[in-house]
Amino acid sequence: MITTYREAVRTALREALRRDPRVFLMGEDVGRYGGSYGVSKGLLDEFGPERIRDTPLSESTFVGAGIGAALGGLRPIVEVMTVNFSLLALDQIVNNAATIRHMSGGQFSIPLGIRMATGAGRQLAAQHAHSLEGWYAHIPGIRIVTPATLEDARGMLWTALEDPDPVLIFEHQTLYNMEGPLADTAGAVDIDHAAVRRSGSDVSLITYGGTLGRTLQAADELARDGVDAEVIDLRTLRPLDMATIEASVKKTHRVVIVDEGWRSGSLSAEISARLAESLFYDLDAPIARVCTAEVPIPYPKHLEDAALPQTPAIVNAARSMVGARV
Amino acid sequence: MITTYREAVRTALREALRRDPRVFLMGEDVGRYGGSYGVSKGLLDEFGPERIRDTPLSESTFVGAGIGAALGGLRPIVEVMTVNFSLLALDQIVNNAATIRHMSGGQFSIPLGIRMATGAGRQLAAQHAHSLEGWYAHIPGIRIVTPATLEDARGMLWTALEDPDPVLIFEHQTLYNMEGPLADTAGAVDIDHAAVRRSGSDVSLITYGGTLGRTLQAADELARDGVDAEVIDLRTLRPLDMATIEASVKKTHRVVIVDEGWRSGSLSAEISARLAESLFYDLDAPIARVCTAEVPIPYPKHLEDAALPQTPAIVNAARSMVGARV
Amino acid sequence: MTDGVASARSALAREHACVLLHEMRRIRRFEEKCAELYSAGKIRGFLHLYIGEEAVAVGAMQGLSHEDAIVSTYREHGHALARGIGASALMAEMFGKREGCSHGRGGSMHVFDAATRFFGGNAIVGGGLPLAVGLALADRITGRPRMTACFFGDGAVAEGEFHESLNLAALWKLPVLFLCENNLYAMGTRIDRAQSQTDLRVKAQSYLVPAETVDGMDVIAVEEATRRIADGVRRGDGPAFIEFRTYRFRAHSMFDPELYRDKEEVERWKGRDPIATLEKRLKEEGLVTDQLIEALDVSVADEMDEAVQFAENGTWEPVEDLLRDVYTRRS
Amino acid sequence: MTDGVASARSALAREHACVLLHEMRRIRRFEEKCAELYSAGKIRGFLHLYIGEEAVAVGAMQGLSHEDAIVSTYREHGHALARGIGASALMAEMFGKREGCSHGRGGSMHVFDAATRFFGGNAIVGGGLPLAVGLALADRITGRPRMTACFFGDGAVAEGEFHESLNLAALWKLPVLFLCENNLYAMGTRIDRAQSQTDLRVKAQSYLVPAETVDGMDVIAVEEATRRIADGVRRGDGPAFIEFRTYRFRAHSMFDPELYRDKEEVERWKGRDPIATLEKRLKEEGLVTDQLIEALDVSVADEMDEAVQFAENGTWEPVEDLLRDVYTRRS
Ligand SMILES: Cc1ncc(C[n+]2csc(CCOP(=O)(O)OP(=O)(O)O)c2C)c(N)n1
Ligand SMILES: Cc1ncc(C[n+]2csc(CCOP(=O)(O)OP(=O)(O)O)c2C)c(N)n1
Ligand SMILES: [Mg+2]
Ligand SMILES: [Mg+2]
Repeated sequence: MITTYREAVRTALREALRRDPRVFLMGEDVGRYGGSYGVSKGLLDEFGPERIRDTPLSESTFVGAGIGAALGGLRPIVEVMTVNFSLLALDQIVNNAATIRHMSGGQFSIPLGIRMATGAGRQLAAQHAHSLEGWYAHIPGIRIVTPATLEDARGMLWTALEDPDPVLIFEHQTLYNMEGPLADTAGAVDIDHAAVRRSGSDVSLITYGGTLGRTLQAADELARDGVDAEVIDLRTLRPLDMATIEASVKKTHRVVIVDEGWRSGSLSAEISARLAESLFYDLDAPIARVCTAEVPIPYPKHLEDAALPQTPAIVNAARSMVGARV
Repeated sequence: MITTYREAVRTALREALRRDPRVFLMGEDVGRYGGSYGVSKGLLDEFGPERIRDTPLSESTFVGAGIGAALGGLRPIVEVMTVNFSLLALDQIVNNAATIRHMSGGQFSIPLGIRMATGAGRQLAAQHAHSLEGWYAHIPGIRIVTPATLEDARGMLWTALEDPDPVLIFEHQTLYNMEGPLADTAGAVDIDHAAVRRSGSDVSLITYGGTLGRTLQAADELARDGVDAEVIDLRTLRPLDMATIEASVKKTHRVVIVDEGWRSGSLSAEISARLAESLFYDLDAPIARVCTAEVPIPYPKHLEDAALPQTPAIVNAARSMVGARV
Repeated sequence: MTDGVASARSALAREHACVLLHEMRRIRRFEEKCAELYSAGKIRGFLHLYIGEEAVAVGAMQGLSHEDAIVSTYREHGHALARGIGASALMAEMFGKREGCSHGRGGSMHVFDAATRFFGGNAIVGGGLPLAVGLALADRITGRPRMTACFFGDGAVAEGEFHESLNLAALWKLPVLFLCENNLYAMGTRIDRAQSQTDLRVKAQSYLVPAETVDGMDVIAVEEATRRIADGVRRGDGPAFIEFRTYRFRAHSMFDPELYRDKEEVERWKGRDPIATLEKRLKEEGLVTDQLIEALDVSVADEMDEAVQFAENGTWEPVEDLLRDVYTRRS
Repeated sequence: MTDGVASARSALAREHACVLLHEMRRIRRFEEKCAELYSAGKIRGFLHLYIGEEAVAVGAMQGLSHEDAIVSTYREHGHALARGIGASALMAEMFGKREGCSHGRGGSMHVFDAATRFFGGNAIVGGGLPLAVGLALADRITGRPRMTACFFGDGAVAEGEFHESLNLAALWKLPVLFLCENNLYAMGTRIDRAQSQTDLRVKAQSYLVPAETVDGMDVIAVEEATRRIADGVRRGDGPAFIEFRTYRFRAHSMFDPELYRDKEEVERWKGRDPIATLEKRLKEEGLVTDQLIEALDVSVADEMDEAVQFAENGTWEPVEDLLRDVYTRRS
């Protein structure tokens, strides 16, 4: 079956709502409008306004209410329209969702899914183009997942809802229209492991979310030059699946990390630091990072493009590293 | 003159208020209460309620009002009582303070100082013990400083206020009672450079803020073992002064980074990644990081201590590295 | 009314009055102990005493049902005790021992208890209101006839979350009872320096949430109002708001030099001590005797001594368990 | 009143009415062009049209002084034009050209202009309110007799920052004029599905902020109310709030399928088109003629064609300048 990422998320939502009466969806314009990205279109008709809840513009409170509803025994899915607005709810996420289990000595868990669109690439300018999923991954107590494929868009939600702890699901804005085949039997997928999306032996390209496509493209280009790149899709940013990453690096001895976060303090730094700790003597070249330039995202296309990690930069980083081998 | 860190900050505030009529201070309980940490005691009497403004509990709005007042030509100092509450104001900081200059094409600057207490160590438990200054350092458009000495507590504020852009000043909770000599002539200090607080040749211990003291202690202990440690105080977390760090590492070839942030995604990762990029072939051993354990800070002292970077862990990290040399 | 009924009623009334008195004295004594133990270094971190405000916790909890959920603040020892969390488990929590009701992880500001549906102690002012809205939403969606009571201070009313939470609860007609403990100060900031409109009822009413002001120094008035209003909330009338006028007799926390208020003001309010007031009234009405009060005192003192002993005897969690309870499943 | 004075007055009135009409038509035409240019791919990102709401921007700006500051939203083309930002600089901004009023960096949602004290376009709903409070605070502290006008939508009223900002402005008696453009919807959410209390005046009044509701389809009423109320705010009466009842004729943005409202509702409101209404009224009063309107039309069309040409001819900032304007001093 050919489907889109948008439809895959919608199917995941529909299935969760059908399967478990404790599941409900709330957020701005998820109901009558059908979701800012059209993801939840039709769900209001099928499940009614008790379970598909349009909220007022009150990010802090409806995210906090999701935490409370999870404490109250439900399995809420909260949609924060985009990561940009989630800053208004950050206190609830960091000070409540991430801490209540711990502060209560394990008495209360918070089985909550928070979905949000993330990323740049649509000329939405500085306040609507943040990529903060890697930044969120700093916080203990929450889990961060970043579906980059149709399978994951379809399958991560259910697993996240079965997780007894809060899971933040970041859907990259530019992926919703991505189209491709998806098995009719597609369903829940694990959210513990990174995936090798392309196997190779010369260099490990590590990425996630919105930049997976460009990274795979870069691998194709590299292949034309005779460079055999392995592409790792992190899938889950917290906790990181270091075993998969390390297995790859032990094979290739070279690493390029591609991360749409601003370079300084992005998740790419953490991965680089960890690899330098665990595989220092396995690395044949300094780890390279291809990240977003340290600038609020500008509106014009040529500047936005220049700010974001693009295929040629990935190719160049890998190529110069492999060149260094010779 | 013997003074405390608290008094040094107060003197800096007083001087700024005297020197520039555009300066005013606002925040929760900065006036009648004298500041949650007693920092602003006496200022209300001297400068009156127009310039020393007690605000309601409305973090997002009084931080945003600071941004607005800066746009309106003033030089506000906003005190957010602690970094823990600053999450409520994060939207204003990230989406307005950090972006307006850029989004306006350089028409407007925001000469704003935001002070907050940070850090753990006082058994205040999970919601009152965050160390997020390194996390804030991810955001382009703001500057982050972390005074760790009396000189810097006294001198950074004025320089921050002269900076045309927003500067976040993080004062570690445990430093306010720190006592020591401060020259009567002490005044403004630069906020561009890291400082070598102890010179050494065997290993570079890189830290900032609340952990400077423990790092210097570790250096003393190491000296007793014949290990000559250099201690770098970053002072400014964004932008990082890589030149000073690199000069040290070129000399010592070994690095321990001490950071009170949770390990994953802490600033220590960024420094490690950068050094691995720029000085890959200069490093004699993997970079070590001594950070906070990935747990919301527990209340009991023994667990809080165990979670935070302590002197013995720093000593051990450095020692095993220097051992690795032989 | 026959004599028999009348005397049964008065026996009931006496019994209930004694419960109220007892509960308030328990809180008072517990916290006096805490203050001592803080000076002794047994309790650390922040300690916010509730002394002077006991009538609110006790009256309100009496008016609620065991099925209801409670969301509280960092000034929650009174709420916790009145709700039925044992003094020993609470004191062990203050010490940070693993026998504490939050396993020692939370301390004074983070009292949690699943058995009594006590959803914490929250150290972020206003941070509990959205949680209460969500707990109520869960009950609403599942059709359970219970409600959530949410305590917060006058200071919290200025936070954006107050606004958002009252609106959402009213919009969705959720069973939340907002209980505002107006003790006139948020740390050192008097309410008229924090709120343009100091009549907090007006604020609640602006969301079409019915609101009342109740004398928070009068435990019987607190109980009556809470019970009456909570019944409506539980029945599905939508959220409600009660402002309790009260006063904290002690400093905001153990670090507060109290520069911001007059000694006389404090003394004036101490003249309205909710415990002394109730005692006086009960004595005047002949409902209790000095002996009975003395007996109460002794039992309370014993209970709290035992609680302290329990906490002293409690154990420290081993350091190896540091990473416990960050996630439910450990990966 | 002599005939001379009367005729002078009527000349003035006509002239002013023509200004209002002209300004509204400029906005309408500008945005119609924008819609075309969006389809043509010249404008990208989000584009929120103001069509139908022009009377609010035009009337309000007429009532303000050049000294006042403006804080706006992502739906701000009307505010920008009415404030005096040139159509060419604005259109160049829509294109992302460096001749744009924000140097091309901001685009449709981030129009800034220091010369007219236009402090942006803000794409975070409610995000501008605290800025307005701060701008007013600066004026208050320096004693300058000017004020800040802050535009926001009905949706923003639900955000915590609305609550905090109204309270702070009222508490400190700051010169802020809160201008709420109530077009009944926040994206697809009708006001009664977002607010428990849909009379927004009541909300503002709960902070003791004086509030009025004005017909936002009647430019003359908007101007009159704004001028009158702004004068008080500037004079030091403290903040004020005006709710303008208006309606957006177009979709929320270029991506909106408009599933949430009836065609008839839209048509009904289109029957109250502020431009057609004013034209009709002026014609009936004999203040303008068809010819004059045609002449206006031609001049507006020419202006906007020129603006588009200007934007087309504008230049792209070189990629080497990518890191410009992140910091003022570059280190
Ligand atoms: C969001 C936030 N801001 C500031 C603080 C610091 N603080 C702790 S208690 C308090 C005063 C709260 O006053 P109120 O709500 O009236 O409760 P009370 O302490 O009087 O019971 C403040 C400012 C905090 N804990 N959280
Ligand atoms: C904090 C935040 N949440 C959500 C959004 C997405 N969003 C953009 S406009 C809008 C509706 C705002 O409605 P209103 O305030 O009534 O203004 P209008 O668009 O009607 O002019 C929403 C939900 C946003 N930009 N900011
Ligand atoms: Mg209070
Ligand atoms: Mg609207």
